[in-house]
Amino acid sequence: MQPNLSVTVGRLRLKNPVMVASGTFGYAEEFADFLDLKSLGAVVTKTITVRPRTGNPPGRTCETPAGMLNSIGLENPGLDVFLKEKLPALKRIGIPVVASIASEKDPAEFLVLARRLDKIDAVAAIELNISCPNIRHHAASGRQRLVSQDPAATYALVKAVRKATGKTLITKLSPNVTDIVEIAQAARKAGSDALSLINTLTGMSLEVKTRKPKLTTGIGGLSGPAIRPVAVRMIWEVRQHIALPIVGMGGIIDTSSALEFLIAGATAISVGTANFVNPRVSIEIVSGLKAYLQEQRIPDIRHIIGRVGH
Amino acid sequence: MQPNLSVTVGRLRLKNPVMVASGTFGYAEEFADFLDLKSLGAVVTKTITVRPRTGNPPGRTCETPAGMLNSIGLENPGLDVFLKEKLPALKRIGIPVVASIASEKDPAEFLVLARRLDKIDAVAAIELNISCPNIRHHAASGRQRLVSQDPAATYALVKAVRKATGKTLITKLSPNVTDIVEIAQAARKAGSDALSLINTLTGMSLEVKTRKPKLTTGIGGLSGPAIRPVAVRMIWEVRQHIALPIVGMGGIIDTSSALEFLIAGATAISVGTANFVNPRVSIEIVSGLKAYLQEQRIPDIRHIIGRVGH
Amino acid sequence: MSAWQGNAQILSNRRIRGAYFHLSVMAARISAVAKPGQFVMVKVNRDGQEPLLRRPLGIHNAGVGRLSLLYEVIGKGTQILSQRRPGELLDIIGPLGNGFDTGPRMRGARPVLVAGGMGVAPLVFLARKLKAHTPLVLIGAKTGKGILCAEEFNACGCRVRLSSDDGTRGFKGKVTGLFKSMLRQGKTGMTVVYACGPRPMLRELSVLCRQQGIPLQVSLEAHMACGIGACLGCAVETHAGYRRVCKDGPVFPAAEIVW
Amino acid sequence: MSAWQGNAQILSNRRIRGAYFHLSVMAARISAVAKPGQFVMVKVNRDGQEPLLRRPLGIHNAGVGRLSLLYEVIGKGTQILSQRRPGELLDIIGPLGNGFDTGPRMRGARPVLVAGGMGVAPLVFLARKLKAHTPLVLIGAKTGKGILCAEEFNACGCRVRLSSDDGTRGFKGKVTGLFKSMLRQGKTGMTVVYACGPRPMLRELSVLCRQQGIPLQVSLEAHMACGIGACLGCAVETHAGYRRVCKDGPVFPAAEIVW
Ligand SMILES: Cc1cc2nc3c(=O)[nH]c(=O)nc-3n(C[C@H](O)[C@H](O)[C@H](O)COP(=O)(O)OP(=O)(O)OC[C@H]3O[C@@H](n4cnc5c(N)ncnc54)[C@H](O)[C@@H]3O)c2cc1C
Ligand SMILES: Cc1cc2nc3c(=O)[nH]c(=O)nc-3n(C[C@H](O)[C@H](O)[C@H](O)COP(=O)(O)OP(=O)(O)OC[C@H]3O[C@@H](n4cnc5c(N)ncnc54)[C@H](O)[C@@H]3O)c2cc1C
Ligand SMILES: Cc1cc2nc3c(=O)[nH]c(=O)nc-3n(C[C@H](O)[C@H](O)[C@H](O)COP(=O)(O)O)c2cc1C
Ligand SMILES: Cc1cc2nc3c(=O)[nH]c(=O)nc-3n(C[C@H](O)[C@H](O)[C@H](O)COP(=O)(O)O)c2cc1C
Ligand code: FES
Ligand code: FES
Repeated sequence: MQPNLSVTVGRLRLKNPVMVASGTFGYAEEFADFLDLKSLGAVVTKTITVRPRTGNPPGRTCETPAGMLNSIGLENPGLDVFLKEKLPALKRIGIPVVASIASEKDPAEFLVLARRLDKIDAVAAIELNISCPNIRHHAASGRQRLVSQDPAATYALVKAVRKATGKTLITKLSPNVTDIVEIAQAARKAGSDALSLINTLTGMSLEVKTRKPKLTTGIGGLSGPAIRPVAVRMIWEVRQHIALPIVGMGGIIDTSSALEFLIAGATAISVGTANFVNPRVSIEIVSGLKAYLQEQRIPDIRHIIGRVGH
Repeated sequence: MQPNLSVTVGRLRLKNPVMVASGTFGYAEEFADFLDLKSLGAVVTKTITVRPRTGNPPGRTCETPAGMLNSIGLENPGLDVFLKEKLPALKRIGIPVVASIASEKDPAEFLVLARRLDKIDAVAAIELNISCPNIRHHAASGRQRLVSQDPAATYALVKAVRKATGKTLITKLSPNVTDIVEIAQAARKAGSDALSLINTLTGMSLEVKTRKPKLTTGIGGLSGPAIRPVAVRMIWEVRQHIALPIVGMGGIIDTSSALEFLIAGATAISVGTANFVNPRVSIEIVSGLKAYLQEQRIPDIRHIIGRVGH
Repeated sequence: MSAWQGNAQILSNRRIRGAYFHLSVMAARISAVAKPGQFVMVKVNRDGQEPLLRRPLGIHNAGVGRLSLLYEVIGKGTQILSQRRPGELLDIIGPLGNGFDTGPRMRGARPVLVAGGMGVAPLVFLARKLKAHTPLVLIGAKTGKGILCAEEFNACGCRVRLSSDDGTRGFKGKVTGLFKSMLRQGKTGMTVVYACGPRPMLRELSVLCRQQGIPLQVSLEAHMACGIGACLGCAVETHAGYRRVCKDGPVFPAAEIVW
Repeated sequence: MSAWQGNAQILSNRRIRGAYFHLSVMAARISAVAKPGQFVMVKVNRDGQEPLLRRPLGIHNAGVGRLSLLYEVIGKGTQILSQRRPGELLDIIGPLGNGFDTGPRMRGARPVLVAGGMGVAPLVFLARKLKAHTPLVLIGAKTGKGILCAEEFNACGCRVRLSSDDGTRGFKGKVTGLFKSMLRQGKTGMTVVYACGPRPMLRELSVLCRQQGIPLQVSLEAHMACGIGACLGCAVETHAGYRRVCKDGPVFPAAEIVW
């Protein structure tokens, strides 16, 4: 039996549900030595901003129990260089390229990015990173917030971007919220085609000897297996209430953990931190999912999506 | 050199800053075989409700990467039985007893509990558990929320309890919020003497073979080392803005991780999940802290509290 | 009856066959007071968080200064345990739980021990204790290869009957089927039954024993975070409400359990 | 120059002295193409998340089919690595990074290699490569016991000078002090300096070499999550902006670095 592995996220058709998460796969070329890139369902780029960003000062990563913290600060060469120097190689892989975008200060930058990318065939979909914990967008009640920590801001932003592009829009949400469903709802109402869940949890780690934060910026984003239960819960919660396909991520390290996300309600999954540990893990998961379906005699991966047993 | 280990949380004087977290130390008697209970700074009871609670159906715990999920559902014998059968033994230990309390449905139950406990000498302080993820208190915007997920509800509740008791009030907050500082602020304004940070993160884990949640209730509370970076971050954040002593917890497993919390800004720490792994860990941390201060020639533990280096 | 936590030196840790291992440690403080049906909580890795929690394992036997465990490798924890070597120290807590009731009413008793799969582990210790009563022991497993400890029971003077689901050894079928056929033969004269094994087996036994009016004690399993009664994670529903398998059990009169 | 990921069989893994270990693996795909100054990313535990990330280790030597690493046990990861045994498989990725520039301009060069502490690790491989130039090697450590590989350098025909902070072996003081005294003696005729060691040492060398107009190449360290250029975690500030230590380095011309 050749089970069907293909899924659809918005108008994005993936030959299998395995993607790689923004910021954890470079621009794919870094992985060319290790795997056949075209076996992947799709590739998501490092988040791109209009202007080049140098990123945060070094001391950008550290290890934590079953996870890691990062504070890269969205280092990227900016839109123009991305289009000229990175996109052509990405395009040659022959799989859908999802461009992750963010604004630095002014949300209007999202529109600039979306309009430019809208015209580019090699870009299959756009992921709105409104949840990078290393960049704070606007202040409410005197306190700093991310766009994706505020339903109204999320709605307004997604709505505006929606008007700027006809491409599949995937809104990537922050788990650092009281009610993920409320934010997901706002993104759906504003016209997002899909959701990416989850970005990193905000965390901090101190070096006891020096009493200094291990990251130079103090706080950063927690990723890896440690956060998996939070990710699975949020995906399951959102799936109960919001009729949008979900790209699930957060601590996926093998076929079994990928299945956990699909069963919880993710239509596709993204491998993040695990790429650093095992650069081949994403395609190992592709084969693993296929083997699982064959073993279980399930003809179609879609038959397990969101099918939590009781 | 005999360094000073004693700290003050509200009017609660602790001979050392090491407490044990609610729900992870039973009523202390379970640990009597393993350690000299009176070496602890204080003991916090399992959360008590007015009426006895049977708790959630079995399938209450499971393991996760560097952590665990629980969904005990606040099983406890109720206030009367607690006072009659559990408190006398707790009192005999000779260290401060912090009574953790929660309401089941009606927040007014908090007042019943607080008024009764207020008159009991053996209770040194009251911890308000407004953050148990296994119990949802009230609905806002049609969605269920915990009291500690809503600044106004937190304010109102703490204010009411404040009037009901003169004992040291420690409000225990949920990390499942967009802005922990906002909630901490509400608790402070309402008259809380201190804060406990953090309760568990809400999480879920699925058994891939059966496709069922590992916990019968589906979702539960994530604890253990996995959540430590989130806890340290929240304690540090709150410490920057709110002038209240903090009891820090979330993944403390040894002296080094305990120090991380103190340096981040906790005046005292609570050991939770680690008690299950090593029942003696709390007193090992007491000795470890003392040894650390001696080694570093720091005469007073208070000299490191909140002293994050740059 | 107090529990001890400490580092027990591993004397041996060897594969019996397939995924089954026998581990023996020096743990005088535990073996001196252990009762059949009690268990220990084992930290399989020296320290570290993978896995984080201890693993509950029944006391398979307790000799002078020594304790032995019998376990099946089924996941990460038991896998790591199986790689620990003699001479190393194993962090264990025990003895925990109540153990089987072999109290005063045992005079003249004709006990039957029923083991399903790994359920044999704690019953060997029990059989030794009940030696004077020459217990009848029924051991069931999926296949003949899964039947463990028949010799140990024989060595205790027990009468041993076997069953395997696939009929490769002994009675063909479930051990409950074997039990039923023994009942039908009517010659056992059993006065008390002790059982350990999968829950469906215990449930069926509880029905059979109730019908026959024979007291049945079952050793239950539950996911355990602490094993010492503190976390309330290992709840089992009884007619008197939830009870902790680790502290109020793991052995319960079958009649108390809500099956 | 492409990198390989795979399981390399451990040939030997032995303590040299104190916390220093020498590990040798079969890794033909790496050793065949490795250049001095490149490194590998090692998964110290077979699988599992404690620790989660790989550990970067410089290539100490590369022979036919073989690769050797020299490491100091400083934390959990290197501790676990030190317990791996011959015959086991070690998951490694390499060769990674750019390596030292020993390019065309080396004709007639009189290279000096400066190692601080564990900085000797990658310099032995470099010394072998530069053998024809009989490099001068300066090795510094905190104490005489911390001075490693002097014999290996001697065996490559290098002239070796030692220093220890406490004076227990060689020059008393920092290796940069030794370097300065060599400069003062003025007899080295050095044309290029390669250095690996703690950042303060490299910083001081960069000042000295700039003053003397001698090109200096430094091998840097940074916390690495991926080691392959993907995470952007290992940034180092250069005069042309941040660069990735793992991909654009670990070797940089000292003049490019913002010290
Ligand atoms: C009181 C008691 C006595 C036991 N005695 C024995 C014995 O003598 N020999 C033996 O082989 N096994 C025994 N078990 C079962 C044994 O605890 C599990 O097989 C073991 O914990 C599996 O761990 P793992 O990491 O290999 O498996 P995993 O499946 O990776 O474990 C994941 C988690 O589930 C828990 N778990 C898995 N299976 C069980 C189970 N059946 N019961 C409780 N928790 C489980 C583990 O402890 C762990 O927390 C006993 C269980 C209990 C409760
Ligand atoms: C390019 C490069 C080459 C290296 N070559 C060698 C070598 O040949 N021999 C050797 O002994 N050491 C070398 N190191 C340092 C080595 O990587 C660390 O000592 C090792 O990672 C420590 O791991 P641990 O788990 O034992 O220590 P821990 O302190 O427990 O590690 C915690 C985290 O910090 C990281 N870390 C700790 N120290 C360093 C460090 N100095 N540089 C980078 N990351 C660090 C670890 O990788 C880990 O992620 C090199 C480092 C780099 C970047
Ligand atoms: C080093 C690093 C860099 C990241 N950069 C980005 C980014 O640029 N844009 C983004 O949307 N998410 C970024 N993320 C978040 C991941 O895409 C992913 O959402 C998160 O890490 C959770 O998945 P994981 O646990 O599998 O890593 C980054 C994560 C890591 C670890
Ligand atoms: C099994 C279990 C039961 C708990 N019960 C309670 C409780 O009754 N009341 C409460 O306030 N917190 C309870 N908690 C939360 C802990 O007190 C603590 O806040 C949390 O576990 C984080 O700390 P840790 O990571 O050290 O365990 C419980 C945690 C666990 C693991
Ligand atoms: S396992 Fe914790 S109470 Fe039984
Ligand atoms: S370590 Fe990831 S880019 Fe260098």
